[in-house]
Amino acid sequence: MNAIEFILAGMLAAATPFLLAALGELVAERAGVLNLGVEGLMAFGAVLAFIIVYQGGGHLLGFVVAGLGSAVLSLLFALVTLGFRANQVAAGLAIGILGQGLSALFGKTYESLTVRGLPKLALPGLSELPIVGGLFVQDIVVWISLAATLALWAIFAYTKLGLIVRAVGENPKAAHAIGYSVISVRVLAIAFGGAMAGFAGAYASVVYTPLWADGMIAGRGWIAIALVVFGTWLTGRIFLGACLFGAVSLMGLAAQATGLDVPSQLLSSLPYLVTIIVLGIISADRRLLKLNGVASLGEPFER
Amino acid sequence: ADEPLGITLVVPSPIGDVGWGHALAAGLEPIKAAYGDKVKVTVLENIAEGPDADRIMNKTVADGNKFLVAGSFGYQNGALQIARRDPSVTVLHASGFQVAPNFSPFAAKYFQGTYLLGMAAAALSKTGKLGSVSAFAIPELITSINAFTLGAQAVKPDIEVSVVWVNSWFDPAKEQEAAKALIAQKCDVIFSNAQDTPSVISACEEAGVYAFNLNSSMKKYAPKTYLGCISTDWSPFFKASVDAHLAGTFKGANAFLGVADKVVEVVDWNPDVPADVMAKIKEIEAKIADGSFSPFTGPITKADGSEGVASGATMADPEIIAMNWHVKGVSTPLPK
Amino acid sequence: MTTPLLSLRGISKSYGQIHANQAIDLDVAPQSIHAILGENGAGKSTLMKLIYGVEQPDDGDVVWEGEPLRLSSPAEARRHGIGMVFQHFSLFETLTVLENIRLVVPGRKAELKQRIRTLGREFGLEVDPLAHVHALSVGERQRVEIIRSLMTDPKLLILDEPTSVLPPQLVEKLFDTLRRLRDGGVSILLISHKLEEIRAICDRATILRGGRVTGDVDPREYDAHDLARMMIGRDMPAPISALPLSGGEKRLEIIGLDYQPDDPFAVPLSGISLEVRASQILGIAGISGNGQSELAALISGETILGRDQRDRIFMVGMDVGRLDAAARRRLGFAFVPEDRLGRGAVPEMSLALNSLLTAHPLKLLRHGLVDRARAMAFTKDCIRQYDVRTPGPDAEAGTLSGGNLQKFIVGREIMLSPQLLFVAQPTWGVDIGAASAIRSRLVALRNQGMAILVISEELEELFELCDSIQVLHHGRLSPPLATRDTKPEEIGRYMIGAQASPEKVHL
Amino acid sequence: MSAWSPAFVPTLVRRERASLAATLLAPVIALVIAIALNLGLYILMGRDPVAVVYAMLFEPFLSWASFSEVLLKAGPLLLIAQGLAIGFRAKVFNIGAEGQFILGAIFASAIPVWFPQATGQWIWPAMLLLGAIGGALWASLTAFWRVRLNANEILVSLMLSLVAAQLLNYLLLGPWKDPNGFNFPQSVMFQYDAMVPTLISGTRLNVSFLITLALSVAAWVFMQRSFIGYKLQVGGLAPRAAGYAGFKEGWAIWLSLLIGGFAAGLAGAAEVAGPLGQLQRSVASGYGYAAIIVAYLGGLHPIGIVVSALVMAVIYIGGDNAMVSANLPIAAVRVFQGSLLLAYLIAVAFVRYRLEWRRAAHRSPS
Ligand SMILES: Nc1ncnc2c1ncn2[C@@H]1O[C@H](COP(=O)(O)OP(=O)(O)OP(=O)(O)O)[C@@H](O)[C@H]1O
Ligand SMILES: Nc1ncnc2c1ncn2[C@@H]1O[C@H](COP(=O)(O)OP(=O)(O)OP(=O)(O)O)[C@@H](O)[C@H]1O
Ligand SMILES: [Mg+2]
Ligand SMILES: [Mg+2]
Repeated sequence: MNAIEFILAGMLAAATPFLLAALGELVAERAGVLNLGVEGLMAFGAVLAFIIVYQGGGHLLGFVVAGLGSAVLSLLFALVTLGFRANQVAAGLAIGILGQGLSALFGKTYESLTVRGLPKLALPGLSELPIVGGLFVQDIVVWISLAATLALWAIFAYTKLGLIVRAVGENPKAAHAIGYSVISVRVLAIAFGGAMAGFAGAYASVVYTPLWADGMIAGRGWIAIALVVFGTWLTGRIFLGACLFGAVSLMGLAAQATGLDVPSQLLSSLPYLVTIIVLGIISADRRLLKLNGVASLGEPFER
Repeated sequence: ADEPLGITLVVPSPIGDVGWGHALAAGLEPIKAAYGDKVKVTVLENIAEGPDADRIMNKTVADGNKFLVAGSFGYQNGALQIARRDPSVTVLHASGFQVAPNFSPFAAKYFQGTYLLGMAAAALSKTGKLGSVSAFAIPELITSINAFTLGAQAVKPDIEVSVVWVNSWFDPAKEQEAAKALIAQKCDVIFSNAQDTPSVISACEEAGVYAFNLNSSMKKYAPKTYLGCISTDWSPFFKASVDAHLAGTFKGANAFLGVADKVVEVVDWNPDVPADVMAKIKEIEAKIADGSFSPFTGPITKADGSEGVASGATMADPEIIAMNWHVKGVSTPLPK
Repeated sequence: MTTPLLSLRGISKSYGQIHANQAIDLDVAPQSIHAILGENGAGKSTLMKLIYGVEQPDDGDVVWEGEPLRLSSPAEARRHGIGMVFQHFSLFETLTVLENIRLVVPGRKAELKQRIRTLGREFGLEVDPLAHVHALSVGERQRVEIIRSLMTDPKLLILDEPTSVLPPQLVEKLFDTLRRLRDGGVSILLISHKLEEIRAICDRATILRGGRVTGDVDPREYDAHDLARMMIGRDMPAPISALPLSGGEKRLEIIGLDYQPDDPFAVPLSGISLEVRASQILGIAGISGNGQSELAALISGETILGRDQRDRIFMVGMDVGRLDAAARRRLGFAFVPEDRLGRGAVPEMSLALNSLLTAHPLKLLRHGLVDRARAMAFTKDCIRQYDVRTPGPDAEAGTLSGGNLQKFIVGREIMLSPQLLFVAQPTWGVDIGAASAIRSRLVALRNQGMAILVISEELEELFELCDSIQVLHHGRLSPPLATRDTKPEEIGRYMIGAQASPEKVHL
Repeated sequence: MSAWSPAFVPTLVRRERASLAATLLAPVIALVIAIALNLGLYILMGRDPVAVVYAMLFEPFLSWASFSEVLLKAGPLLLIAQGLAIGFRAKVFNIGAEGQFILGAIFASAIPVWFPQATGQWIWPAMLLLGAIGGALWASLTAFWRVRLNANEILVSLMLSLVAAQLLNYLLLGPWKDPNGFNFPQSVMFQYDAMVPTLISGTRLNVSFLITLALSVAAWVFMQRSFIGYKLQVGGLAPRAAGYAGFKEGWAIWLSLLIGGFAAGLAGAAEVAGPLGQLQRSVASGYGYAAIIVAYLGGLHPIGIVVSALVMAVIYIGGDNAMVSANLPIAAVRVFQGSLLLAYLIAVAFVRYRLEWRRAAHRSPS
C-alpha cells in the first residue's frame, strides 16, 4: 500500500466526524442560527457514547444516547439564543465550554479506556479495484453518513421541509408572516445540529479511535464549522470539503512516514492552513457567498 | 511527629488507566501500603505547566505537604524554587537536569528497553521497515528511537525506522492515523513512543502489526500483536526517597534509572519472538543490568553520515540525555 | 341584509403602550370589495394581521361565515379560505416563484406549475414559475403574491396597500383583476390611503384613525374631502407652491453612469445622467426596486465607483466618484436616507449620540473626544426647531415614532447647511401635518438657494415639490420632465417603461 | 364572554430604554445562579459543598499571597478582554486571541533569546512593546483575510491560533531551544533585565498589572468618550448607519483586530517576561479563550470587564484550591465558566426586555 492508497482508504473515515458535525451545523445555519458550540457538543456526545458502549450497551444505543444528549445540550443554546435573544457567538462559546467541561467530568473514570470499534464492510467488486479499492471498505457508520449526506442534499433540493428551513433562514419575518413558526423551526434545526454533533463525537470515541480521552476532539468541531462556509452552505461541497480535510490531515502523516524533510509542525498545521487559504478564496467571491449564504445568519428573531 | 507525611504527585495529564501519569501514581501505591496512615498521598492530575502549576505546588507545600513529586519536565522552575525556599521539603522532578540538596531530577532509561524491543522487532519484521509514532521531538524520545534502531540493526543491519511526530501529547485520533500511515509504508512493527493512550496499540492489533509502548502494559488492548512493554516501576526509587526524607538523609542527585535499578523492565513479551532471538535478548538484558553493555557504544554513525560515537567509546549519561540527532537507519529527518 | 362573510366585534390589540387597534367592529359582505382607509400608523395592517392569524387579538370576537373563529396561524386562515398579500412582501429572494408558492400551497410541483400558468392567463398575472424572485421586478413580485393567495382558493382576499408599488397604468390592470375576482365570488379587503382609488373600485369603506373606527361608509357617496376628514380628523392642509426660479450653478452632475453591483440581488444601473442646480429641486420618480437604493448609495458615497468609472459623478464641480461618504459630506453634501432606523440613526443610541453621526464636524468634538455639552446643545436645538416630539436628547432613537425620527434626521441634515441636500422618501410614514411641514421646509430651502434632490414613490409629492422630474425604470433614468408641463400619466408611462412622446422632453 | 380563553405565557417585551438596574444586577444574579447550580452538581458528585465553597470563594481572599495570585491571573484576562471587547462591540469577532497571545510571547522572547547577555532597564519595556506588535501583526493576518478576502474572522482567527501553537512548537524544538537546556523544548531562562519588575516583593505580581490597569482606563476613555470609539460602536450596532455616515468598515475591522492583537500580544509578552521567565510551550494556557468569556461577562464595558476578570480569576484560583483541598476535578472549572456565561446571557436579556404574561396563541379545535 502506498501513500495514495493509504489516504484513499482512510479519507472517508477520517472525514466522517467532520462531515456529520458539519451537516448538523449546515442545517442550523440554513435556519439562520450560528452555533459555535460544536466542539463541546461533540465532546459531550463522545463521552456519552463511550460510557454506554463501555458499559456494554452496544454501539447503536451509544449513538442514540450521544445524539439525544448533545441535542438536549444544544437545546440549552436554543433557549438562550431564541428564548432570551442572546448573542449567538457568546452563547455558542459558552455551550462549547460547558460541553467540554461536562464531558471531562463524566469521562473522568473512563480516561484512556478503549472499546471495540465496528467491523469494516467491503463493497463486493469495487473493493478489489486497484488503488481506489480502499475507498470501498468502510464501517457501517461511514456508509450511513454518506447516505445521510445524500438524504440531506435531496431534502434541500427537493422537499418542502428543505424549503421551509431555507425560508426561515433567509427571511424569518416573511416566514412568520406566511405561517411558519420561526422559533420552532430554529429549535428543531439546533437540536438536529446538536444530535449530529453528538453522532460525530460518538463516531470518534466508539468507532474511529475508539477510546475516550479528555480533549480528544482536538479542534475538529471548529473545522466542522469552517467546512460549512467552505462548502458555501451546499451539502455536496461540504462533503467534498470534509474529504479534502480528511485527506489533508492524513497527508501530513503520510508525508512524514515516507521521510519527507519538512518540519512536522508545518505538516501538523496543514489542515488549518488549508482552511484559512480556502476560506479566503471562497469568501473573496462575494457574489457566491451572497447567493448561497444565509441572510439572517446569527441574527435574533423578533416579531 | 504524629502528623502523617503529606506526599503530593502533580502530573500534567489525566492519570487514567495507562500511560505516564498512571505509572507515576502506581509508583506511589507501595508507599501507601508500606507506611499506612503515616503518609497521606494526594494526586493532582491535569495540571497545566507554567504559573498555574507553580501556584498549585506552592499551595500543597503551604498546606503542609513536605514531599513533592513534580511529574513533568515543565514543572522544573516552580518546583526548584520551592525546594530552594524551604529546605524541609523534598522534591522529585521528572525528566529534568537541575539538582539541589533537596531536589532530585529523575528519568527512566527507556532506551535500554527500546534496544531490546528493537532486536525483537527486527527478528519479527518481514518488510525490514519499523515505525514509531512519537509525540514531540524531545531528547528523551529521540534517544528511545535511536536505541530502538540500534537494537534492530544488531539483528538485521539494514533495517529502517520511520518516525511520525504528531506534535501533541494527546490526540488519539491523530496517533491512530499516524500508526496507519506507517503501516501503509509497510512498517510492520510500531513503537508507540510516549503516547498516553492505547490508540496506536489498538490500531496495530486491528492491522495485525506488532506494537509496543512505554510505561504501562497495554497488552489487553492488543492481545495478539502486543510485542511487549517497557514498563517503569517507580516505587523502588520513590520508596528509597521517602525513606531518606523521613530519616533526614535525603540528598539530591540526578537519578537516571534503568534496568539495573529495577525501574525499567521489559514485560509481557510476545511469545512470537523466536526463541534464539529471545535468548540473545535475555543475554543483552543481563549485560545491561550488570553494566557491561550500553546500547550507545561506538561506532555509531549519525543519520547525516557523520560520526556519532567513536568506535569503542560509550556515551555518558549527560550526553544521552541531551541527544538531538538520529542514528543512521532512521529514515525520517529530525526536525531542525 | 345577507350574513356577512366576516364580522369583527370589539377587536383590540396593543403593542406595549401602543394601542394599534381598539374595539374594532367590521363587517365584510360576500362578493364585495371593501376598503380599509387610514393614515400611516392608523392600525390597518395590524387589523389585517389579526384577521389572517399572523397576530392574535388581545380581545374581541371574529365571526367567519356565521361561525366563531379563532386562528393561531396563517396556515389555519388559509384552510378557512382567507388569503393575504402583505404590504411588505413575504417572498424569499433566493427561492424560485414555484418554491415560494409551494411553501404556502400544497400540491405536486408539476401540477402547481400548471396552475400558476393557468391562473396567470386567466387574471392577467403572467409570471415564470421557475424564475428566482430576486430577478423579478416589484410588479412581478406582487403578481406572485396575488397568485399565491389565489391558489389557496380564498373566499376573502386581503390586499395591504397593493397600489403603492404600482404605476397608474398597472393600478388599472390590478383593479380589473380585482373586479373579476369579485364577480367570481371572492370578497376583497383592500387597504389604501389613496382616496380616489377607493372611490373608483370599492363597495364599502371602513375608516380607521388612531386604532379606532371613525367611519363605515359607501365611498361612492362621499367625496375625497369628506373621506380625508374622517381619516385625519381635520381638513387637508393646502399645498404650498414654489416660486418659479431659474437654477443656479451645478451642484450635482452625473454623466452616463453605468454600475454593475456585486450584490446579485441588486439592480444594475446604466446610462444614468442628471444634474441638480442651486435653487432647484429635482425629483426622481419610479416604483421602488428599479434601482433607487443603488443610485442613492452611489450618490451618497456608501457605494464607491470602480476605478474604471472615472468622471461620472461631480459634486460642486469636483469628481467624487472615488470619494467615500465622509469626503463627500465635507464638500457640503447632506443626505436623508429612506430607512431611518439602522441607517439614518442608530436605534440603540441616544439622539445626542445620533447627532454626532453626521453633525460632528460642527465642532461637536474636542481633541478627538466627544464634547457632550455641545452635542446636547445641538440636539436640543434640532428637537426644538423641527418639532421633534420626544422626552429629550437622551431618548434612544429607537423609541421615537417614525415620523418624529424622520423630523430629527431631516433637521440634523439641514442644520449642516449643505450645498446639496439629497432626501430619499422625505415623508414615508409621516403623518399629513408633519409631511407638509417637511415639504414646505424643503421648498423654503430651495428658495434660499439650496440644491435638492428628492427620491420618492409618491407622485403627488413630487409634483408638489419639484421643478423637474426624472423617472427611474429598470436601472435607466428618463430625461428630465419639467413638472409644470407634464401630466402624472406621462410619468406613469415612464414608470412602466413605455415611451413618452419626445416633444414633451424638456431640458 | 370572550371567545379568547386566557392561557398566559411569559413573553419578552422590549423596554422603552435599557434598564440600568438590570445592567448592574445581571452579573450578580448570574453569579448566584451559577454558584447554586454548580454546588448542586458538586453535591451530586459527592463532594463536601462547604469545603468547596470555602476553597473556591473564600480562600483566594484570605491571604495577601493568594490574593496576589488572583491579581496575577486576572492581569492577562483583563488585558486581553479589554482589547477583545472593543472588537466585539464593533461586531468584529476575534476569537483568536490565544494565537495573538502566543505571538506576543514569541516576539517578546526574541530579545532575550538573541541577546541573552544584554543588560539595561530598556529590555523588559522593549519586550512588552515588541510582544504587543507581534500580537497585532498576527491579528493583522485575520484583518487582511476579513477585509480583503471577506473571510469569516471567527474561523480565520481561530485557525491561526492553532497554527501559532505549532509555530511555538517549532521554535522551541528547533532554533530557539536553549543550547544548554538538554534539548528540552524551552528557551533560555531570561536574564534579570528581561523580567518585568515585581510590584510587591514576595509575590509574583509585577508592574505589568499596573500597565493593565492603565490600559483599562484608556479603554474606558476610548470606548465611552472618544470619537473613534464611537465610530466603532456605530459600526457594531448599525453597520448601515456607519456606512451612511462615512465611517469606513474596513478601517474599523483593522482597528478592532489590531487593538485586540496588541492587547493579547502585550499580555503574552508580560507572561513570558513575568511569571514564566522563559518561552515555554505552556505559555499557551488558554487565556485567549477565557478572555472571551471575561469580555462578555463584563457586558463588553471596560469597567464591567475589570470586575469580571477578577471574578474569573477567583474561579480559576478557587477551582485549583478546591481541587487540592476538596478533590474537585479541574474540569469543574470549565463547567462553572460555561454555566456562568449562559446564566449571564439569560440575565442580561432583562436589560432590554421585560417579562410579561401574554395570552397564548390559540390552537383552534379542528
Ligand atoms: N410589532 C409591533 N410592535 C409594536 N408596535 C407595532 C407593531 N406593529 C405595529 N405597531 C404599531 O401599531 C400601530 C399601527 O400600525 P399598523 O402597521 O397597523 O399601521 P398602518 O395603518 O398599517 O400604517 P401604514 O399606513 O404605515 O401601513 C403603529 O403605531 C405601529 O407602530
Ligand atoms: N416593530 C416595532 N417594534 C417595537 N416598537 C415599534 C415598532 N414599530 C413601531 N414601534 C413603536 O410604535 C410607536 C409608533 O410608531 P409609528 O412609527 O408607527 O408611529 P406613528 O403612529 O406613525 O407616529 P408618527 O406620526 O410620529 O409617524 C413608536 O414608539 C415606535 O417606536
Ligand atoms: Mg400598514
Ligand atoms: Mg408612522
